[in-house]
Amino acid sequence: MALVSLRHDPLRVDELIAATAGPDHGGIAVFIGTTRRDADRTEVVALEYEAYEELALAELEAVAAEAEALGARVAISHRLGRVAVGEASIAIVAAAAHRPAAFAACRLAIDEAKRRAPIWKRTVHADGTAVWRDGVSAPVS
Amino acid sequence: MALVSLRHDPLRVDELIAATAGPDHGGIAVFIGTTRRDADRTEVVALEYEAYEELALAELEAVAAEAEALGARVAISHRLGRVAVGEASIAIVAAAAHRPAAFAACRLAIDEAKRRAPIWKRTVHADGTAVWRDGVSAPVS
Amino acid sequence: MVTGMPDDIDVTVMLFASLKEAAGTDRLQIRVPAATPVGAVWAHLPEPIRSTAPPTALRYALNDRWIAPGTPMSGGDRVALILPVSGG
Amino acid sequence: MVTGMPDDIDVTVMLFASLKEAAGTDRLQIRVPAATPVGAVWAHLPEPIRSTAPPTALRYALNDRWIAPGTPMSGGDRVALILPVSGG
Repeated sequence: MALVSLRHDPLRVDELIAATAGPDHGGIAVFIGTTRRDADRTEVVALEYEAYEELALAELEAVAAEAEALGARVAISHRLGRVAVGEASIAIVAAAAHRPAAFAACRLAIDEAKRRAPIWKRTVHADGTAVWRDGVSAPVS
Repeated sequence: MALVSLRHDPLRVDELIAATAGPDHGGIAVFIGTTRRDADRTEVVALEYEAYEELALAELEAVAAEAEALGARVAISHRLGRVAVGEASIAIVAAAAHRPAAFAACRLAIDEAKRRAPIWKRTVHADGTAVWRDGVSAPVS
Repeated sequence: MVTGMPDDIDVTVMLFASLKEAAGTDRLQIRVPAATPVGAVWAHLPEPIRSTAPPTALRYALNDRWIAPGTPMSGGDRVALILPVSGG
Repeated sequence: MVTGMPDDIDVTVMLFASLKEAAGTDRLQIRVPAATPVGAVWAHLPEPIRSTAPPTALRYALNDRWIAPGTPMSGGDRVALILPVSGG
């Protein structure tokens, strides 16, 4: 399995863990981002993700490489399309010899992936309205 | 599933994630500790874990409660008996509204679980020798 | 400069998120003078988008790479307009 | 004080890891004077363990709770000797 991927179906954390596994790893840190019910005014029922796929893959690969420079093996998978409340939109796995490097690489990867990858979401509300989070329709959060 | 458990069979990270899941969680941080081939002199083929089970459960429950005070839902599962290279000996899941709390709770839980839970391992080497890591036979690492 | 001149070039503009929605398409073909900078693309978008000010945080990619807005375009280029991202 | 006196008590000592291995068992029954402190258990372990110094980092649990070594024991108590841990 590729260490960086964009998927239109549910993320498979177990596959990411298997992809990063190795006998010299003693610690695996994982981050899973999920759709939160949230609700400023109306309840969120799903997020819908869209990517500039070519550049998003390149950017996530760059992020994974930067995280691996901290001493870990890193895999990143981002889901596109509709992601219902409770489902995962991003999964990051960082496997390292010891847990400090695993945690540091995982944290760097999620922070940078969110900051840099050209991927956008819109919040879909229970009342049927949908709002892009792209700084135009609504602030990025 | 109990949020804190000691198991003699392989850990199920998916069950821990399900046990902590909730619609108000946007981030799930996971740590998995695995047996590392290591090797000072002879290669490690497995770790064998033993617990003072009653107190270990109580201590892990206390650790989970402290981690939850950081704003997360926390599950901890520790495997006992033989854990081969690459297999998981401990799994911790911390689910929270946002990722900083999830990471902080996960990191606190693994650090404190390792420091406090009355659980011991011995390293089983490829040459058949085994050494307890309990400060008597060999330093704790 | 008038479109259709020999030194005009055709470029593709890629749109995402609310820009895509506002334009009703994810790709536009536009004809601009050769060497037009990437940052000048906004004025070639369809109405009513072009009448609004481009978002201050707008960034650009040229042929799948991040690029500075002053970079000149060549014929066949693909320019992407990148609004503030919200993945993860 | 001699064992078998009316104010002697029976307590269970729980052993783990290399202590269990050295003793050849995970539980010992010992008879000690009433109110003997938890920290005095080491001297009642079988040879050759009792002839070695107790590890400086040794901690104690009494009836499944952490306890200070000066705590006096009562009949039927379970005392656990806790070597430095290495779980995780």
